[in-house]
Amino acid sequence: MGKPSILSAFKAVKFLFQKPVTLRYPFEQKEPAPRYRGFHLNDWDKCTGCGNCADICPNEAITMVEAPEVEPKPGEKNERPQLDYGRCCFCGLCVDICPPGSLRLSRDYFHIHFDTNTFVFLPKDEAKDEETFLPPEEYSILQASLTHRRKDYEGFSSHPDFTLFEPERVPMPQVSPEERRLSFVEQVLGYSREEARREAARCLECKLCEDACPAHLKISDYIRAIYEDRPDEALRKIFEDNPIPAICGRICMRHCETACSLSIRGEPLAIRWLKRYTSDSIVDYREALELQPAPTTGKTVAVVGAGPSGLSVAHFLALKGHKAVVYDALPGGGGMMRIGPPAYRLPVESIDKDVAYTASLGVEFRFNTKVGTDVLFEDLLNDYDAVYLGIGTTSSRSTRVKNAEKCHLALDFLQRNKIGRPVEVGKHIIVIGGGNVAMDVAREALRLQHIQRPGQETKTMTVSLEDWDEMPATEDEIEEAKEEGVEFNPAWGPKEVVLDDSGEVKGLACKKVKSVFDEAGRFSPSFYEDQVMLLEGDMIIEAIGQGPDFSFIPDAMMENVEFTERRKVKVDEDGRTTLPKVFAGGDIVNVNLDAVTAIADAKVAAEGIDRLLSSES
Amino acid sequence: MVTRIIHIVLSPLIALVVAVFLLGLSRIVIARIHRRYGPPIYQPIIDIIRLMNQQSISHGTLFELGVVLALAGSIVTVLFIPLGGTNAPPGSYPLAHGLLCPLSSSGGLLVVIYLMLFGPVSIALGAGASENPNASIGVSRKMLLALAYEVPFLLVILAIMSHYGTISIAEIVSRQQDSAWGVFSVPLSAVAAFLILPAMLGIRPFDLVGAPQEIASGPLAEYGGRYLALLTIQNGIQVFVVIALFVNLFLGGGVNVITFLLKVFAVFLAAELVSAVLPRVRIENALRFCWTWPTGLALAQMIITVVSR
Amino acid sequence: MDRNQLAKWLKSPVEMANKYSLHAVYFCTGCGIIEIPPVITARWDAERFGIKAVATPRQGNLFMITGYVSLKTLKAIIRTYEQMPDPKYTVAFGSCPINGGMYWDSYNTIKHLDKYIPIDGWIAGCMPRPEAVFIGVTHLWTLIDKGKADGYIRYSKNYASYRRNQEMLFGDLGWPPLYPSESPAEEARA
Amino acid sequence: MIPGSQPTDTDSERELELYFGPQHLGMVGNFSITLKVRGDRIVEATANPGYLHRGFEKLMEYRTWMQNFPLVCRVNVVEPDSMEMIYAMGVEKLAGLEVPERAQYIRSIYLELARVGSHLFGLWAYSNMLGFDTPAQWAMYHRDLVLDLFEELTGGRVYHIYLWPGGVRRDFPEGFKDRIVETLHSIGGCVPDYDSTFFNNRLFHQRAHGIAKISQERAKALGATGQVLRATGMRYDIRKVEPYAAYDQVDWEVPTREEGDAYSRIWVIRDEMIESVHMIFKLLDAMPGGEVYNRVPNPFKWEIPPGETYVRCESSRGELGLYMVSDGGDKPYRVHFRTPSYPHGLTILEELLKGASIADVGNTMISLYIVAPEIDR
Amino acid sequence: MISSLKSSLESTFKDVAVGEPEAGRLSVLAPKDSLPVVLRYLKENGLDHLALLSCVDWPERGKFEVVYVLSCYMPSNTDYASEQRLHVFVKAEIPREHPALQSVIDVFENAEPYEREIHELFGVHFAGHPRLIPLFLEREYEIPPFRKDFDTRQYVAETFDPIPPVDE
Repeated sequence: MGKPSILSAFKAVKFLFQKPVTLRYPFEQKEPAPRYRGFHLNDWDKCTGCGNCADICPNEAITMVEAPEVEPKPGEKNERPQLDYGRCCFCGLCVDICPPGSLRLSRDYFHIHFDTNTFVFLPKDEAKDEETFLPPEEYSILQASLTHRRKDYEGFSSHPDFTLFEPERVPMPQVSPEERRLSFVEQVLGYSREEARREAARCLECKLCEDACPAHLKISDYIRAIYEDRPDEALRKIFEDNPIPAICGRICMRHCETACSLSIRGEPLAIRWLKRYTSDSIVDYREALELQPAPTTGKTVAVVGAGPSGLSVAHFLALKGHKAVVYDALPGGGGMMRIGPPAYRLPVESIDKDVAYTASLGVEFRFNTKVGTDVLFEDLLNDYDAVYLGIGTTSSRSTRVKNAEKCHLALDFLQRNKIGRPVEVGKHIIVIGGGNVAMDVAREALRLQHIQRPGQETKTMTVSLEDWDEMPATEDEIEEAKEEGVEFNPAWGPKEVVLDDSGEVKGLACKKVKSVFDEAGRFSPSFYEDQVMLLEGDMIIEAIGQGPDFSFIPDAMMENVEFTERRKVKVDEDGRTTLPKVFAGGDIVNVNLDAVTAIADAKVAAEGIDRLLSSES
Repeated sequence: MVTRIIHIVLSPLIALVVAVFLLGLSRIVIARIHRRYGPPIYQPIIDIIRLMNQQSISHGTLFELGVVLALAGSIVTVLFIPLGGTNAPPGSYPLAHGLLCPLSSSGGLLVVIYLMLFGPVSIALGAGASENPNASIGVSRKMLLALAYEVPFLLVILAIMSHYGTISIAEIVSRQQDSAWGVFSVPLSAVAAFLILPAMLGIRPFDLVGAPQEIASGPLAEYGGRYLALLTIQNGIQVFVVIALFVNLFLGGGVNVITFLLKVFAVFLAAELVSAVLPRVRIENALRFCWTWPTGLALAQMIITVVSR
Repeated sequence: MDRNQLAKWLKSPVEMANKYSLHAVYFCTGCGIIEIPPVITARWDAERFGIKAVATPRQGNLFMITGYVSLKTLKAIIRTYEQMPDPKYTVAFGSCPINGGMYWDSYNTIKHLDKYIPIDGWIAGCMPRPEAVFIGVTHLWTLIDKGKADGYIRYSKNYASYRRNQEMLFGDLGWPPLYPSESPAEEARA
Repeated sequence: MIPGSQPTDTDSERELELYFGPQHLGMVGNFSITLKVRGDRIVEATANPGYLHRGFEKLMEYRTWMQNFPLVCRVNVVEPDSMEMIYAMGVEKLAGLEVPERAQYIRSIYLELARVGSHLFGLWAYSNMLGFDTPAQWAMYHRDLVLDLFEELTGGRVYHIYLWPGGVRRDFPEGFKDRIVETLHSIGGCVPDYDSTFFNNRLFHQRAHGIAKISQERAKALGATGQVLRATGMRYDIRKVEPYAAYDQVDWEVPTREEGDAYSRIWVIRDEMIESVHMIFKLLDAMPGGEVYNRVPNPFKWEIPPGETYVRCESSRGELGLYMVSDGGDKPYRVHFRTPSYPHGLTILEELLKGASIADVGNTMISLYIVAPEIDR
Repeated sequence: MISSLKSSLESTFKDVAVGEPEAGRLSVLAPKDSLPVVLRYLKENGLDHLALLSCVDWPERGKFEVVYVLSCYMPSNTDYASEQRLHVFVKAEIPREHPALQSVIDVFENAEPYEREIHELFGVHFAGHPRLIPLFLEREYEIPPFRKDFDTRQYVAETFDPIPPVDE
């Protein structure tokens, strides 16, 4: 503290002769900082309409409005955020929560108007050149306003390290590749309670998954229940739409996870594993669910096939009080699930858990009963009030190349390994196909090689028409197969099965694929006939797809069954086929060919059957 | 006679133009010390045009009368103050002309002293009618401040009158032009007068009458529209009158209007610089200050003058 | 900026003077006040355009409402607005006066300021930057040019309606109506 | 002026009731004081807050833990940053969150920058109050330079919304350290100008010396903190008493004065500003690398276990506290801010104004460094 | 200091419950009548800074919980001691119906505005307070606005939304 003086103050007079520090706005301008939080920008191509921005907004400044020009599709709603600058506080929480990172704040910051209605604004990135960027006259000298925004004038935008959502999922404990190729133990160990809650906590509840799920499960509800540590409540939510959680929790094709908004810039929420956690953590479904079937109506329905769609339709019908009788040729429930997915993915015990619960509701199962041979389809039609066909695709397709009859068929191979005596495998196995079944086959074959031929030099390869980027198998499957040691030969097509002198399989001659699909997108492979290679192997398994087997339906009736263009059974909105009182669902109806779509079909058909039956009475 | 009429018209006109110019200049000078550009110099004109056209809310006849009286008083004061020129015979100064002071012969300093009090009293009258508590506080401050600077001011005037032995400003000016300026002949008075100059001008550090931050511009609190425009003009003329008086008494007036006005600007600038670097004082400090240093100096000068005579 | 165009001055001196002599009554209603000192001080220097702050509403013609308005403040705002002489312009800052902003669910702040007094310009932002304030002023200039800055005319014309809204909120306001009910607007309504 | 005057005929001498504020150039913030005046002396002063009451603590009960983060800074517009700090501290304590070390340093630097900005604003307010525009204008200009730094770091000029639970919202941009140093040097270069024109100005000394004097005992009894207390000689500073962020990592001093009047308070503010700048330089040198944010749980599912806490930090005006109760839900159950201006602006102001001159109302109020929105919340 | 304070509190007052929910913090639950005495005792024992006086509404329990947050100013001016980090929460529970409490202004003078605020926002009456007049609010509310059963969103919808826009 110096001595107060009156003269020292006059030092300030020096500023009279200095240049002022004033920024002569608007003649001189200062750019806002690169991080400036101004008005919003939204890249409509990236935006999924998930609505997280509207949920996080502390001021309810964001409303989701319908955007008619956007086509809704799985993982994208036709809604876009609309901002009210009479509410917005420019905090940028919406930017930090935005899963696709489409919402950003620009460095434009002024909008002045005498009309409050102009402060409501639908941000959309528009590439505008400087000429059209200039504002209308009433904005006088300066450049921007709400209607005229520069896309390249981005300010505060999302940063992966500072997102409000957690982009990484809780890792699922798994058996290591070295260990798992030695046995058929279940590869995935399942979440513990803590892990499941942690994973469930990642969910943003935007419900994109629910729209994407064919069966429209109430995913965010059951995930919230898991988060709140109420697995029984979660199970109840699941059972509203899906009666086979133990099966689905393991092998579902996860349309939801593809749609998950977290998947855009991170890993999707492990919805399937959480479902699996729910079903595994409940010992007794009956106690947890407390579902009471409606009083019996006396109506009976025959269900052909105990696969996912058959089980589901029986479940839903039982709840409505109808008596369902399920016929299946296999010794147990699950249908294709029982034989298809290898035991390391879907153990038989899990299937039986779901089936047992369905049976406990009063559904009668007649296993080892093949319709068409053990019981006639016509009899079913006569004996029951309605018939549901959930027969699935049970016959493997063959490549029909030369000597193809020497090959094994995928389904037989899988079925024997799972519920019969395992196949004896060769040293060098070639699997034809690039789908999930091919992966299952290859990985099973690999395991069998390790089990049956320990210490020997063995090899499993796949050959697929499709190249890496078009391979129909899921990435996880491919990745896991690679980890276990399966070799891939993508973009090669089988030419012929080469036999040695003794007529044993010697290898597969392949030709290079030019393209898989024709210009119209139809499956029509073409090859470079001159590029050929020979894969050596002593065992070839064909896994190129399956087809339905309608042989049990009498030909006369078969004539009345209508099919769609894609060779699927045609059903109406009630799931009813063109045959009277015959309903259908599952792989013979839909093109997704997976369990959850089958469940969705079953739910529709159950409603249809119920409507039919109640209208009769 | 014609010259006299021209002078009567011309001299308030000059005062008006210069006053408005001074107001503009003051804003620019202050702005520069603030390290900014400030408004254009003609900004006060814009303000006055705007205010003239604004709705004016009156609080009674007295309220309006105060404005008119204050303005009239200021304009009349101008008539008594020489605005440059000389009474010396033509030829002794180049460019010189007759003294520009319409009423130079009557009253002189004594009238000016009275008339200078007229403004504050009129405003006090008008502001009192507005019944705004801030205005009444402002008025009481204004009276106290007038009291504060009147004491040294009167002493200064007395010293000068006794030094030059006249009450005619014109006489004093021409005496200075003949011999030394007042700053040299009555230096202590000049210092004292400069010290109370901000108080007389009503600028910082003695702007406590209209302190916007304390009493919401005090007496002017209820004045708006054209009353405020007139009061702005009055304030400008008052500023001009005070500085002109200072120039006349201590800086030898001006041999012509131009030199006179240049001196006015110089003094004004000096006063503005003081105003820019000092904070506002409290009224009791103002009283104490005015009654110590300036009063002491003025008293000393008077004693010296009287003794030396 | 057309301040230096003498022709315009000769053509419409009143509008021009209104434009370039905006004396602001700023009401520190809320956060927006924090950007007013920068605007009127050295960095941005609004005085370049003749904008300066005045101490009493009687002397001003620009009313800046700088942010959210609580009930207690609204009363003072209405009072201040009515004390200002015509022509007067109002500019509201930030989100809050437009639609409640941050305090959209607060029991003590009003949500739409234009229900109680007329507003000539709204400046978006929370808070508006000093630049935005300047642009708000240019907006006001444009409005004055076009004769659209007519908030004070609307206020007298629809006074009954404004007064009704004010009384809906406060019950008795505590001072008599600015425009007595026999005003032409009221007659036209009746 | 909004209200008129009402002469009360309690005494033979005329007693005026005078309203100071809310629309008043000398009033920083929307606040009003009702004064009973006899002559120039104040007989009784009643602080009349509430013009800025928004019911913050109620609103916070309706918003989730994350949604409250942009809300809290609005409590105090002059220095929103310590509001962010106190909220982050409260949430971190209740939820048991860890903050990376680099984030702690950034927090300290950020808060000290805010303190400099806030003190410059205080300087503006004080000298503007005295009608002393010159240093006021400079201070506001220099504050704007600090705001430019904030804009670059956080994207906002005034509301930075930067310091959130778990760390800070973004790391320093490239070259930001240099720009902090550069800006602070350019402001520091003007300290002699401020000293000669303002702090050591004889008239300012005359104006502020001995005004609004409070003894240490009274200050303690009335709950004073911050400069008000430090100007009476007590080195009470939460940054030392209960260090948070990175304040215990570097050496620094708590400036104090003995007199307890307005003049010593403004000097404490000045010294504090300089100390803060030095502290920023030290913190910048010592700042480690690494992460600046530990991700908090998903904001839609963030629940904090039941509990209550009182955390405090030193804002630029004194002890800023936060009492927060969680009932285990996703929203705070009860929040109560202890803002430094609350005792300063209500209890102490009323006491100090008694017997003062009208000319010193604004002087007293601003020397106590009162920020009205903080009182009203 | 904490343990000695705790034991001395327990021995001096029979009816208070003292807990230490976390390091450096004591929680004292006192019956509402002995509150001023407890506070005075604490003040005399070094806790001379009433940082905050708050109130929490617990409608399920039918109680208001009034909380006095105490800490220490510096006893000496030489160094910073760990005592200063001590916080004491003194709490009293009062029923939600006709809530009333003894004012503590004579112990801590700065409690005055806090008590006024709590009176206004929660409707708690403080006996002996010289001026329990409104502090913040312009209008009266049927339910004091900080009580849990006052729904501000509903209030806004009922109060502000019906006001029509001005018809032009």
